[in-house]
Amino acid sequence: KEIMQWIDSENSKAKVQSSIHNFTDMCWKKCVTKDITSNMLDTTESNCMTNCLQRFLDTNINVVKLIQAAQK
Amino acid sequence: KEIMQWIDSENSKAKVQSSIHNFTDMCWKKCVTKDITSNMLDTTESNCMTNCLQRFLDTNINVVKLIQAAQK
Amino acid sequence: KEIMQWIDSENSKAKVQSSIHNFTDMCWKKCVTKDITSNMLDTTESNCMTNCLQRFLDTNINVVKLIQAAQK
Amino acid sequence: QISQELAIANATELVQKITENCFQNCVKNPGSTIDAAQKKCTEQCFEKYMHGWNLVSRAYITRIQQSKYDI
Amino acid sequence: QISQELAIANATELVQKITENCFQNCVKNPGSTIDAAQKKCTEQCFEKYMHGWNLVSRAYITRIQQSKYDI
Amino acid sequence: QISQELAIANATELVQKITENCFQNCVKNPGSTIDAAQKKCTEQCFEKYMHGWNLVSRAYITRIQQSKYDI
Repeated sequence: KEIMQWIDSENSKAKVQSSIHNFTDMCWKKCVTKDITSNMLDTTESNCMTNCLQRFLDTNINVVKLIQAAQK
Repeated sequence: KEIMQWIDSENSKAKVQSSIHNFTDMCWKKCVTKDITSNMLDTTESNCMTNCLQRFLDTNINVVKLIQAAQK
Repeated sequence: KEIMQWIDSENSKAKVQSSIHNFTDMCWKKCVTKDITSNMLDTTESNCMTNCLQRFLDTNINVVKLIQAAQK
Repeated sequence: QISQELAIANATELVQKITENCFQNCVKNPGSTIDAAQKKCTEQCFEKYMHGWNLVSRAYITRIQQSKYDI
Repeated sequence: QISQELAIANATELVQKITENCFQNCVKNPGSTIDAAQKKCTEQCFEKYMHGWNLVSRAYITRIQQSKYDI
Repeated sequence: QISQELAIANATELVQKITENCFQNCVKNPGSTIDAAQKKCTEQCFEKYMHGWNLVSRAYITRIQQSKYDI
């Protein structure tokens, strides 16, 4: 039983990591559109990255609610 | 033997579903390019979605024929 | 033991093939941007395809070095 | 049980594609909240995408059945 | 038998990539049929893509062999 | 051992995403070598991407923990 829990927890870690890669990739493409001239995100880019992630997750929650409502 | 047939049929259902998701995604990106102001596809968009699917499948058939001809 | 080596070699063949498909797809999108009017790549396109592959692999090596340096 | 997993996989995939596409269509400049216009757009986009998905599903299944064509 | 599956997987993947790319290159506004120009474009695109795939294959395999570089 | 595989998978995925994105950002017209400007751009892009990845990681994990929200 303990080993199953441990496998579950490894699996969900892998899912979280994989989501982080996909979100970073998507938000990078949305937010970093200028030529790169610095090794840091500037304020606009960095706000954009954070807002992109948060609003994507908000949109995901909204879509889940809409599909649940549609299935009734 | 029956169980194998049933697994095959479940597998091909999964493949069809997955293809439908990919086709819808691809044709949506091709056909829905204006700002969204309605909850329905308009006539142009809806024709585009259907034609996009059908012509994609035509192209797929053509490519299969071309590769078969090239392998001879 | 021999069978394991053979499986390994089949696996790495599959990886190489899959990489070739991804590289061709990426470099095609980068290099073939004009309307298609010939069945051959012209000189510009063909140089671009080769350079795209080689510079992508160079970039990959650089990124691996940078991540290894960052982990120290 | 596999059929049920298939249905869940299908719903999960649909949620993911709708989220990705409607986020791109409706939230072009992500700010500190989803505003009313973006929320309305997402709702319309959701129904519109479902409409497109239904069109594609029916057309594809009809075509498979007619031609035994298998991609 | 695995080698054979590998060959089939390879051909399937090639068909899929060519279909996707040549559909985007040649059928920009999908209508009620594939017209003669789109068909010709697809045939040229097919050969052109195979040409590119051959270039990339040879260059990549040469590079792996020279440097034992493994991506 | 699984945890270690996870760490390796994570680093591999990160290398792949950084390579793809920084190649697109920094090597717009691939020539016969990576020139000095492209190399510098790649180094800056690498650190910048890591910065973005850290931002997203922290924000996502915080959000999961706060809301038990699971995508």
